[in-house]
Amino acid sequence: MREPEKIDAEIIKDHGLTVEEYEKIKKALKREPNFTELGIFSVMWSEHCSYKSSKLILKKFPTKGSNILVEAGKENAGVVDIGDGLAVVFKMESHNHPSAIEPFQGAATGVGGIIRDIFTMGARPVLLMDSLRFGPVSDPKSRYLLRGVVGGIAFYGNCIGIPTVGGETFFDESYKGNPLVNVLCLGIVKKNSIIKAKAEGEGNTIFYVGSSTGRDGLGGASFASRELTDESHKDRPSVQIGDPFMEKLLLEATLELIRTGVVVGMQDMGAAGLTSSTVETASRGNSGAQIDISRVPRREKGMIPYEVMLSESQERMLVVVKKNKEEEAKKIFKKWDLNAVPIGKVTSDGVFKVKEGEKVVASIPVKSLTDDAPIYLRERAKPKYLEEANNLDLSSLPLPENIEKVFVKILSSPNISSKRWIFEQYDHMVGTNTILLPGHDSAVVRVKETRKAIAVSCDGNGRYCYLDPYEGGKIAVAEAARNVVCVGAKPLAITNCLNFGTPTDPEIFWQFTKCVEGIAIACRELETPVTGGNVSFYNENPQGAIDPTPIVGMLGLINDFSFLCTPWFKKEGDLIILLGNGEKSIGGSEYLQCIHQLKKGRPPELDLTTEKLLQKTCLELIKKGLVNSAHDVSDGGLAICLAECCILNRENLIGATINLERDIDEREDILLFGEVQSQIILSCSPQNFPYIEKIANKNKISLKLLGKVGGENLIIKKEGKVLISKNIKEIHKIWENSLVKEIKI
Amino acid sequence: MKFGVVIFPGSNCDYDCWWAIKQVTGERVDFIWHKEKNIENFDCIVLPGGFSYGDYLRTGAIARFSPVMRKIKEFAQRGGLVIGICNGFQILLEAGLLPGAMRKNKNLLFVCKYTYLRVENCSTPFTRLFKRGQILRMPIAHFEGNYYTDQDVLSKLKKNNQIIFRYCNRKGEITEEDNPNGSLEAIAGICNKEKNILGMMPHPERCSEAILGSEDGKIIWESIVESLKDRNRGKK
Amino acid sequence: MFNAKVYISLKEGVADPQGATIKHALDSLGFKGVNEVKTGKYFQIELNIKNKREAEKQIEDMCKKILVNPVIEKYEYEIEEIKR
Amino acid sequence: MFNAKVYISLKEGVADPQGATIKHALDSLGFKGVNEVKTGKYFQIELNIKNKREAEKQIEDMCKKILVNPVIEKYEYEIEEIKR
Ligand SMILES: Nc1ncnc2c1ncn2[C@@H]1O[C@H](COP(=O)(O)OP(=O)(O)O)[C@@H](O)[C@H]1O
Ligand SMILES: [Mg+2]
Repeated sequence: MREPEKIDAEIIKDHGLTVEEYEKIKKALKREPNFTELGIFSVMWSEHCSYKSSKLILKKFPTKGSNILVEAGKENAGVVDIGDGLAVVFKMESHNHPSAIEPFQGAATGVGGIIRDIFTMGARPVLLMDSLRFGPVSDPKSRYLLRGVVGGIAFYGNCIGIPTVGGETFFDESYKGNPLVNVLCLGIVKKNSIIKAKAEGEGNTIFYVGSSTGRDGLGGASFASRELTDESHKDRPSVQIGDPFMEKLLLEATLELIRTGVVVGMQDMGAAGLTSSTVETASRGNSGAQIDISRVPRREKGMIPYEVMLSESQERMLVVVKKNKEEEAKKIFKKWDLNAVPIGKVTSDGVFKVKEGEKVVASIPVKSLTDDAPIYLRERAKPKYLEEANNLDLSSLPLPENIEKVFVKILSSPNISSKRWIFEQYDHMVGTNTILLPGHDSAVVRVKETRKAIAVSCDGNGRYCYLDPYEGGKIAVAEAARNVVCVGAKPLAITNCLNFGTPTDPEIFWQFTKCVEGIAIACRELETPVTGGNVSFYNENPQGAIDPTPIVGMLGLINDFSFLCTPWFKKEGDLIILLGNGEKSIGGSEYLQCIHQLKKGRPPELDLTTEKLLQKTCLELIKKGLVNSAHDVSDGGLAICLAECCILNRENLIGATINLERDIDEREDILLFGEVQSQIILSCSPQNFPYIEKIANKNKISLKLLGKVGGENLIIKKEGKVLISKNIKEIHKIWENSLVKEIKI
Repeated sequence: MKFGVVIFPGSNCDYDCWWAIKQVTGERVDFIWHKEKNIENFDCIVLPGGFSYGDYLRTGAIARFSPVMRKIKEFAQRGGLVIGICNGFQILLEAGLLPGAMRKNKNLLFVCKYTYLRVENCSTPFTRLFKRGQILRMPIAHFEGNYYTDQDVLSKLKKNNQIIFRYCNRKGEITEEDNPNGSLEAIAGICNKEKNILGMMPHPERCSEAILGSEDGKIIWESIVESLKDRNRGKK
Repeated sequence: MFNAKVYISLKEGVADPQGATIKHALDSLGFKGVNEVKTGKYFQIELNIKNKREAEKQIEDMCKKILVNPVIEKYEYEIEEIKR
Repeated sequence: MFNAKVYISLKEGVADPQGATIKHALDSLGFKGVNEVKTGKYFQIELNIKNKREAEKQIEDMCKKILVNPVIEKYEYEIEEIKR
């Protein structure tokens, strides 16, 4: 690349800066910026780094809590106290656009990035989860993306040796061409060895550590802050390649280095690479920083300062080391065969100064890049599609002639059927902590040398959010919490990844605001503060924006893992109980989409007070050892939930007979496949039933006896009339093989 | 009695092995950095799973040149017990300590899941507490576990009872369907002629505690301890 | 009949961590003067086609459609007639 | 300076599931007359060595020692001088 002679209107526009923003830059510098400085401003002020459109809205989130050690936004990830002197660091991040262009490497580097966010805080990463969205599996391009993304996650996570213990996958027309790849990483750290992403203490040394710098990912942050177009493939040279082996060395070296006590602060070079890591650490430390980029290890010849500062080459970090301790640090990096070069010093003048040898190539007040970045309150307008979309006329929907056929069709829908083809490609056992393997309500990982276990669930329903972003946002939190409750964990806090279209479109921004408000209220009610997250805008393909898709990652804690609860039925003769009594709805349901090809109506309603009581009740029952299984009713409704209870344990399939007595007026399709909130299916031995009833009554949670575990069939009757009667081996086979079959076409 | 777990750059089951051996045997377990040249004081050396050198080039191809490998060769020649698990097995193959090579899994995908294994030989120091034909439940996690060797070597392996584990189904039958990676004759683990070097793709350290869903891996660690005890008694 | 040899390598500027690791291994094994190692893929495809032009068209098509990931890879090929 | 191109492929008789899969994919994409697909690896190694003989010796050595697994793989290479 060559430096342009003069900065003109064209160049400013190409950097995604408005005329007003450019004026603001001039004011901050009290002069015209040079090309390198313009580049630095453009990435730091990009949506991706500055959160300029979302910042004001995200303030609605509750962030405080008695066990929150580091609040959202203060560091690269939130920190939650789990007792025993330990804390959990966790965060979720998106890599949607890179994965649309190059699914394998895009997803792989997404995994690499979020892992660095965790271990640079001093935590050892113990689990990964992935939340994925694709266009329909019937579309060859979507299958190509699915294979690539799953392969990339597997490549990176398996090699570095962090188990991918669960996730979720959903297929819908709206994600065609713009898949979502959200990855969560969780690490554990001793409370007293948390490392901050801060550069402070004049004279301390700034180290560049890891891979050398190339032109890859140039301008990635601004790329993520733009819509995908048919031209996007021309952005190709910016594709980054993941190197999980290098990252493994970085991980081990970093944790070893932290134990020596010479580290002042540390940050990963993620989006906007060297620029953002230096600027953000200096800003948090209220310091300045001076670096000499002639010392930066380079992979390519002839790179200009602009390119070095904006490169997003992977597997690089910035480490601030106490002065006079440099040799100690170097020794450890050398042991792990890593590049580690002192490139500069922390200063006290609040200026970010970049030199190349003796020549100053950029000099910018740090705060002008961070705290003083532009912030916007974007226009909002209720989307016009809603009125039509919310209006579902039930009487126009024909009742299915053969309800059992409908059951089989839903069971084999890619959204419902087993995701084994995906999670068997992930090493989900490395670390020997995974005590509940993937395929269940939550992933559960024990904490060695304690009796504790951590449960995590990722949830978000784009269809619900499309039909009602506020309810959809609430439901994402409630469902994630319910999922960790079902394994016996107490929900503690969330992280999130908010995936939306273009924020300057008032209808999109309205969706965004409503979703955030929904998440916020649910987090308040359920007392699970938001510890951090990530916003991904500009998720659009030529056909329009994706459905609004906020993903919630819920952290739950089990104090004694001998009380782990699993979702599958266990014993012949156990009673099957429905806990909770929400209002069923077929609006936005899998049934409506799969059978009637409609995305209409209203999502199920969620009453947060009831939800909280339900979760409290379920936890109490599990902790008292009164139930043998717990599984929440979600996608696909009651019939699918019951089927899952029968087949989730492959080694021991077991049938059930259900008699639905009430709900007489309800249509059979709603009864079986209507979706609902605040309901959990439990099973228990008959002698425990009275105690369970007592506890439910005390907590004012409704409870219904549905039937009995046993036999070789799943039989669902309504007032004695058989609606479904099917062999569980067959049910299992259909559920287990449907997705694989479609992928392998 | 002392176990040593080698750490290569990119090993990632090192700590898991350390933990499992410690939990099961209570014996001393130390880590051995791959550049270490002194392994005199160990009784059993474990080459753990993972992705040494990222599995770049070929699995195990670069790790076999680590300085510690020459020492391990000598250690094995003296009759010391060496067990290579997953990537450790692949390194033993590349280093020529065991015969054969690994190819990509038949379905060309990484696979992580529980498998069933049949114990084919229980008169080795690693398997002496099993019963011949015993069926085990043990997880695998690899991309290249598709064992291959030519007919010549295969007949030698058979003749010397060097095939230790085979993949099978719940009932112990060897079927195409239950062979998770396409391995020749469903081979999951082999040892050398002298029976003091074992290589296996399944992970015993991942099933050495009840909380993890299977304890079948425990028996391997216990067998090793038994064998070492016998040997030490012999010495005295 | 033709035999096509297809060589696929990474485009300029695309990082090659595998190549870098192999170079490092060669250095430490004592090989001198290794400037760079680049990794790639190699396919041999046997085509039962009469006409060389047609065979070339086929291979070009295969590269574009399936063998090569054009986002990060480039390719070359050679085609030879095989006489039986 | 020399540039070596090293081609590694599977020995005769060693099954090549990846090749079979690609062949299958080509067939189903409608490519006609594909008899066989064999997969392999391709390395380009830049050597800062003056003498071609010496370069050849080095590459031969690298193949024997580390680049190739003789149990399942075979190799060929070409060496060209690069002028700067
Ligand atoms: N992309 C994925 N990666 C790993 N595991 C997955 C993935 N998608 C789905 N799964 C597994 O399948 C299970 C079922 O998913 P889901 O239907 O979303 O569960 P729930 O409705 O209880 O939240 C998940 O708990 C997870 O373990
Ligand atoms: Mg659930």
